[in-house]
Order: sequence, then structure tokens, then C-alpha cells
Amino acid sequence: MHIAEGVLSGPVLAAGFAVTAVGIGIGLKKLDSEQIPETGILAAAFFVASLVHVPVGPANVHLILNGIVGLMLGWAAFPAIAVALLLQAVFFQFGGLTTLGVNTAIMALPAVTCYYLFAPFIKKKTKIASVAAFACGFMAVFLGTILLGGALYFSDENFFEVASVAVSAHIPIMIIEGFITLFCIAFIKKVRPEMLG
Amino acid sequence: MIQENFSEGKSPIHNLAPRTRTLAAIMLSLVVALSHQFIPLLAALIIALFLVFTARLNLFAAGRRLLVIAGFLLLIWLILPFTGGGKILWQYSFLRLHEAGLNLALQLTLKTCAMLFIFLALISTMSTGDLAHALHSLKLPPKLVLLLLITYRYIFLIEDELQSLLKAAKIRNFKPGTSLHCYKTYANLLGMLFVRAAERAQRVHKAMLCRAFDGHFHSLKEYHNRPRDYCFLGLIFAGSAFIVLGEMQLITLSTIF
Amino acid sequence: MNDNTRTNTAILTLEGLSFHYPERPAIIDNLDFTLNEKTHIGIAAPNGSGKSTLFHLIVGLLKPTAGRITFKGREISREEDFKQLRRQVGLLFQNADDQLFFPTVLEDVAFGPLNLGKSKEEALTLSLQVLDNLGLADFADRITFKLSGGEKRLVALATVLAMEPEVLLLDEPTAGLDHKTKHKLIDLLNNFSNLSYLVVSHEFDFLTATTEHIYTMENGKILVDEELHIHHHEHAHRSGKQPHRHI
Amino acid sequence: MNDNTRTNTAILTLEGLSFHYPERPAIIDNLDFTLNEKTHIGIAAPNGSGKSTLFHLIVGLLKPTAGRITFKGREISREEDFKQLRRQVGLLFQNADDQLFFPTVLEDVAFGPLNLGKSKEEALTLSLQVLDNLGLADFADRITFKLSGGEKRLVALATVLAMEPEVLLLDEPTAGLDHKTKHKLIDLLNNFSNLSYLVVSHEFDFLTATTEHIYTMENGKILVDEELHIHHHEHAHRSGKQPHRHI
Ligand SMILES: Nc1ncnc2c1ncn2[C@@H]1O[C@H](COP(=O)(O)OP(=O)(O)OP(=O)(O)O)[C@@H](O)[C@H]1O
Ligand SMILES: Nc1ncnc2c1ncn2[C@@H]1O[C@H](COP(=O)(O)OP(=O)(O)OP(=O)(O)O)[C@@H](O)[C@H]1O
Ligand SMILES: [Mg+2]
Ligand SMILES: [Mg+2]
Repeated sequence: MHIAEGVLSGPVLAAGFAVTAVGIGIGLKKLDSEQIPETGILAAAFFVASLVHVPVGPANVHLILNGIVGLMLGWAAFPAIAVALLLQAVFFQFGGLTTLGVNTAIMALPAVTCYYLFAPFIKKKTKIASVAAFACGFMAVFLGTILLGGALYFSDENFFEVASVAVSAHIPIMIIEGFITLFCIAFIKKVRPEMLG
Repeated sequence: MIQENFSEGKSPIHNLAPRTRTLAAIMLSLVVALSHQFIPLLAALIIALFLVFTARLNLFAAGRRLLVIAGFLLLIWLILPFTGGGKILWQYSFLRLHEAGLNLALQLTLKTCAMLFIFLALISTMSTGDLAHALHSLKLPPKLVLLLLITYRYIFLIEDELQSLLKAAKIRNFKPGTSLHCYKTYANLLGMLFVRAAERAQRVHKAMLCRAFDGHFHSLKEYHNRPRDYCFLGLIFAGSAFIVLGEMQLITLSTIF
Repeated sequence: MNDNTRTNTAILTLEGLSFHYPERPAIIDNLDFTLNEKTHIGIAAPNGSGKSTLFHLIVGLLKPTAGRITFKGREISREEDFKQLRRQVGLLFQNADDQLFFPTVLEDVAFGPLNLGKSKEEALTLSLQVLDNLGLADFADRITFKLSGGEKRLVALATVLAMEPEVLLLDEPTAGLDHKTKHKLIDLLNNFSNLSYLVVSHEFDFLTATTEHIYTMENGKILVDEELHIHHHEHAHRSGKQPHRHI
Repeated sequence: MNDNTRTNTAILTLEGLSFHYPERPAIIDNLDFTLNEKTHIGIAAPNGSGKSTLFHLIVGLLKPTAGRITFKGREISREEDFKQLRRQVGLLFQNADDQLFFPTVLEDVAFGPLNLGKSKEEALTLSLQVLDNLGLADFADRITFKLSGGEKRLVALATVLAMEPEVLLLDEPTAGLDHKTKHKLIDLLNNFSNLSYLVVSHEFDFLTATTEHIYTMENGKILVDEELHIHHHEHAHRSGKQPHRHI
């Protein structure tokens, strides 16, 4: 889920940088220097995990996992995702320099939102926790695609159709992310519950 | 496998200080991102290609990176020319080719390719360690730079772990498919990856304490700007200025010819 | 279960096997090797000599650049063949952590049988039985991640045995294990006389206790003609010169 | 550099040390131990007996629930004291990958000296010299994650030595290493007669070659009164009975 360079307009790029700068600021402030290894190594894990391709029918999609990032890192999701995206740009040319702000915001803003919406329910022992975990994975991608669509649309109204296609193409991914988040959180709760905030 | 493809090389670009390359990339990318006219975009593409040649990148490998943006460009070309407004250039039953949409698609293609090549030539030719030092010298928060270094260091280790876990699933006859069993397996595998990452992080933090780490990150490398760095920045500045003037239509085809 | 008359016939044959990682020199170079039924062979060779690579080639996790792999008289080349082979050739990874990825031991052991198309009940029964045979009956509900190094190694072995293999490939099964666990592993392996196995280890004590032949690897080949000789070395123990078992 | 007359005086003393992980039984239980200057001690004990935990307690990465740690005659209790102690007591982690966190070897080795307040030039000179002493001079610009297991272990040792410690704690330095690398490590350690060190290992060959005393751990204590005796064991080698060096 990223936008290539050269597509977005100046104001949208600027807005992306503004949001991301604030997010990184808050994230770094909340990070003690003790937590930097943990954040960095988890960022590495997300970078790697997002290379996994899972089958959907005849196609393959790669995972986004910003919901889980949010649950584990809270505001630190901003610096972690920014760093992971910079490395993706360096290694694979996904995104680039000018879109780093927008692309980070597209993934990290939903991550932080989902953290506030769902983290309180995740630790419960009831069915609600499972529902919340699924919703977290689903919503993080859903909100991300809405932001992505919005970034395109506000850059140029001619992008309306392109944006709609991009959003609808993500619907199966939202469902898969929901399930992956559900099972993954169940795993972490069993094995190392202290990781969830 | 993740690889740093272009960082090892000997070329005039590789010889520049990482800070110079980063500054040049930022300046050029910004200018190109804000341009819409044909002449400046064409100029930008030419500058970008020139940089790719100067960096002596493997042209095949560099060309393959275009695949990354191919999907998006295809989508644009399939949709924009038929939906964008403006004069109708061509019509066949319900299909209408619009001038404005066509222009936009062309413009985006030029821009995206130019920016991709600029990034390849200037940023991907640095090792991530060098990039981190460049960002450090550009006064980014030290915490962020340290985060970048650590993320980078452990990506390879974690990728190895992931590959091993995938292999472990394979030798137990796991076949990926569209099923809950498959998603559950992947989720557990990733969960294991995250848990191990977190455990490792604790040990790494302890190891850093053992080496008297106190939260401050001292960078070892220092890059001194040499004359060639200033020359290069001057050239890039001139190129950027040309693009800006072109965009403002202070330079047009008629002034050139 | 096995046809006893077939002992001493080849079960796995490698001919002219070669492999290199992309843009690297050859790691496995025109290697020939035959593993007979019900034989137990040790390999001791330096770091980086290609032992793990060889095991991965045998089960088709890596594809050789040249050479033939024959298993039970059939040539194995397509991925479909390797899928069949992997049911019968179990690989124990060098790092047990890389082999276990379910929260509980039982889920992990049952994963293989489930993938082989067994029903949930069959898979559970089989897994519990394998755990029982290894003396791990109490472990079924333990969290795999929290097991000790030695326990993880044994559970990883259980996940392999649950696939009911006829050949085992064991990649440094003793690294980091204490003497007690090592000896438990020796006893287990000595009970597997029905299986063939190939063990990689840097520890000669362990190899002499579990295998009939010890070979080494050099220049991408297994040297079978120069079998390693056994001799004596210093070794320390609390119980000193008295007769003793390692603990 | 050291005052030679002080040999045989205690450098590190543990008295009544106890520790347990939250909601777990005691791992270290009223442990007493003294390490003298310029002495070299081995510890061989089962998995999970608390060896790594003990090392982490000594350098203050874990806090004991009871007991005293004395280093060079000063009691160490506050985090400030431990910070001082960590400059002089170097810990080699059980897993080298946990200890190397920078992209290149030189940066990694220089990280400690820089944190100790050395200037860039001093840190560089010192790091290059330490690498040179370990025979790793060519490694300075190598990428840490591309090193082999044995190379990583040696670089990790370099990062510890660059802090110029007086005591080394080595946690299973040989696990997974081949004979050649193991012997390189033995030669290195034998050159450290000026330092005190404490080595944990499951390999007696290695311990007898590098230490003067081998102790074990049981029930959360180090048993110094029952020193391990050395005896002979089977051991295999291609060069057989002829005189040989391990390679
Ligand atoms: N994925 C890879 N890409 C490139 N080179 C590799 C890869 N995996 C291993 N190698 C290299 O191939 C060689 C053989 O590796 P392998 O793991 O098979 O050795 P090994 O005999 O098992 O060593 P060890 O005793 O350390 O386990 C080594 O030099 C290693 O660095
Ligand atoms: N963070 C932790 N939380 C809870 N228990 C732990 C933790 N770390 C270790 N343990 C437990 O404490 C015991 C001692 O662990 P330790 O790592 O010190 O053993 P060790 O002697 O180093 O073993 P090995 O030979 O396997 O390295 C083990 O039973 C282990 O499971
Ligand atoms: Mg190996
Ligand atoms: Mg230990």
C-alpha cells in the first residue's frame, strides 16, 4: 500500500510530511532510548513480514500488517513505519523520497487510530477480543486505503476512478488482514502477552 | 532475498559524499514532483538518465526496477485517457479518448520514471549505513537514525528466520491455498517471527548496555565535502533551476531553438 | 513394518550432485553418495563446508544445478516427486527455533499429519503417540516458545517423526545441549535401528555413539573412502575415573 | 599494565547471591563464589541451570533478589556502580547475533570505546588494533550480517575486548563452531593470561585447554569443592593415531 513518486500534488505531499513529522515527533518522544532496539527490531520484522505473499484465489497479495504494528507499538508506529518504508524504497524502489510523508501517514495514522480503538479490548479473555482483533486488522487496511484514495483524489480530481479501483482492489486484503491479525494476536497472547502494550 | 544491489560500485556518483547525494536527490525530486509541463519533465528525465549513466548502474537491473511502477502506470493508462476531461480526440462506440486525460497520463509517466531513476542513481547507490550517516549529518533526530541502523541490521537476520520457518512448513507438506488453515499457518508463523524479534530486542538492548550505551548515538564516519561535492551540487542546482524556469514558462521551446 | 530382506539395498542415492548459491563458487561439487537401508552415518566437517546445504538439496528445498537424486529406486526431479519424498525423509533443522511455529507442542506436532490429509482425530492420536514414545507425553500443552533448548530439539524431532519418515537427516542435533540431553538423544537414536539416518555433528563422542561410519566433507564432496579413525582425548568429569554415565 | 603483586587476590566476589524470574522458583540460590586475579575458570553445567542468568547478574543486567557483589574490593549495588563495572567486566553473549548491531564490523567494534568517551580517532585506532590482535584486520569493512558463525563470534569478542576489560565472561563461546575455529579461540584465550575469565561450555576438551579449574552448577550454586576430574574418552580423527593438530 504505497503511492509511487510523481503522482501526488504539492499540497498533498506537504500535508503528508506535516502529519508524519508530527507523528514521528510524538512517537520518538514516547520512546525511551531503551526501547529503540525493540522498536527497530520489530520494524525489521514488519518489513520482512510484509514480503510474505498469501494466496487469494488465483492471485497473491502481500500483507500490510499495520493493525498489528499499531497494537504493539502505539505512537512508535510512526517512526517504525517511516524507517521501514525508507528501507523499502532503498531496496525495492517502492515509494520514494517525496512520497515518504504521505506513504507513512497512510499506514501509520490508521495504525495509531486502531491502537486507540481496539487495544483496550484485545487483552480481554472473552470473544470480544477476537472480534476486536479481526476488526483491527480489517479497519487498519480500510482506513489506509481511504487515505490512499483521498491522497489521489485531492491531488487531481481526474484520479477519482483510479482511486475507486485502488480502494475496491483492497477489499479482499482487508478480510485476509482481519483473519491474519486475529490468529496472530491469539498467538502472541498465548506466547508473550506482555508484547501487547 | 533482500539485496543491496547498487551500493557497491565505482563511479563518479559513488565517489560523492553520501550527504551530497542525499541533498541532490531531495532537491531534484522536489522540483520534479512539483512540475507539470512537458519541457521541464522531459529535461528531468534526461537529467535522471544522465545520472543513471554516470553512476554506471547495470542498465538491465535498473530497467527492471521500472516493473515496480509498471502496475500503477498500466492502471493509469487504462483509466485516465478514457475518463479525464478535455477535447475528445478519438471515439469508438462508448470509448472516448480525452486530450486532458491523455496528457495527464503521459505527464505522470515521465515524472514517475524520472523520479525513480533519480532515486536509483543517487540514493540506492549508498549503503544503508552511509544513508544513515547522511541523515545524521542533515540533523535528523539521532533516535531516528539509530532506529534506521538497527532496523537495517536485523532485517537480514529476520529474513533468514522467515525463510527457515517457511521451509520448515514446506517440509511438513504445507501447501499455501485460499483457506483458513493456510491463513492460520501464516499468522502463527508471523506471530513467531514477532515474538522472536521482541525477545531478541531485549537481548540486544542488554548487549548495548554492556557496551556503555547511554542513549546517545556517536557517529563514527565523518564526510568532508570536497570540491567535487560542491561542483556536483552546483550542477544539480542549475538543472533544478532550469526545470523551475521551464515550469514557470520562462523558458519555452522558442527560447531554446 | 519394513521388508527386512531389503537391508543393504540403497534407499537414497546422490549422483554427480552440484550446487552453488547465486554468484558464489560451488558448495556441493559433483558429489556422489549412497545411503543404504537401516544404516546410520555421521558427517563431521568444518563450518561452511556445505552440510546444511546438502540436506536442503536432498529434500528439495534447494534445487541442484546438476546431478541426480534417486530415492527407493525412483529418480526425484519434479517438485511433485519431492513432495512425496518429504513424507518419507524427515529433516531436523540446525536450529530448532526455526522449526517450531505453533503456540503449543501438540499443535506443532499435528501440523505435518494434518497437511498429509489425516483427519483431526487421527492427527491428534498419532501426535500424542509420538510424544509419548519420546517421553514427552506431559509436553502436549506446553508453549513451545518457552521450552528449553534441549526440549525444543526433542519436540522438533517429534514433529519430524510424526510424518512417519523412513530416513532422518539430523543437522547438528547436539549443539548447545548438555550431557544429559545429549545422552537422551543417543538413546533415542539407538532405538531407531529400523530407520536410516545421516547425522551432522562437530562432536565425535556423539557420532561414535550413534553411527556406524563417520565421513567428512571436503571441496563439496563427501569423502567415504577416508573414514575417520577413533582415538583418545582428554575429557573431564566430576565422577572421575570411576565407571559412570554422563549426566 | 597490571600490578603483578596483586595476583591471587580476589577481583570479583559473589556472596549469598539469589535470583528468580518473576513467579518462578529460584535459579540462583544463595551462591558464593570468588574469582581471583588472572585466573581462568570453566563452568560446565546442564541446560537451564542458570549459567547465563548468573553472568547477567554479575554485570547488572538482572538485579539479584539478595546477596552482595564485590568488584575490586568495592561493593557494587547501584546502577551507577554497575555502569563502572561493565567497563571492566566484558560479557560475550551466548548468541553473537545479539551482540553485533551495526552494519559494519569496524563501527560495531568502535561503538563501545565511543560510548566510553573516546574521540573518533582514538576509538578507530583502538578498534583497528584489537581487530589486528585477533587476526581480523581484513574484516574492518565487512558487513556483520554476512559473516559466518565463527567469524561473528570472533568479532563479538573483539567488541568486548575493545572496552579493555580486566575480566571476561564467555557464555558458550564454542557452540556450533568447527575444530579449526575452536582451536583459534583456544590460542587466543591462552594469550589472555593477564585477564581473569570465566567460561561456560558443554565441551570439556575446550575447558581443559583454556582453564585451570572446571566447576559445575547445581541447585543454583557453583560447586567449587567438587572440582571435575579429567579422564579419557573416545574421539575420532582422520589422522588417527599419528600426532596431529585439530583442523
Ligand atoms: N542463502 C545463502 N546465500 C549465499 N550463501 C550461503 C547461503 N547459505 C549458506 N551460504 C554459504 O554456503 C556455505 C555453506 O553453508 P552451509 O550452511 O551449508 O554450511 P554448513 O556446513 O552447514 O556449516 P555450519 O557447520 O556452520 O552449519 C557457507 O559458506 C555459507 O556462507
Ligand atoms: N526471561 C526469563 N523469564 C523466565 N524464565 C527465564 C527467563 N530466562 C531464562 N529463564 C529460565 O531460567 C532458567 C535458567 O536459564 P539460563 O538461560 O540462565 O540457563 P543456562 O544455564 O544458561 O542454560 P543453557 O545451557 O541452555 O544456555 C531456565 O529454566 C530458563 O527457562
Ligand atoms: Mg549447517
Ligand atoms: Mg545459557
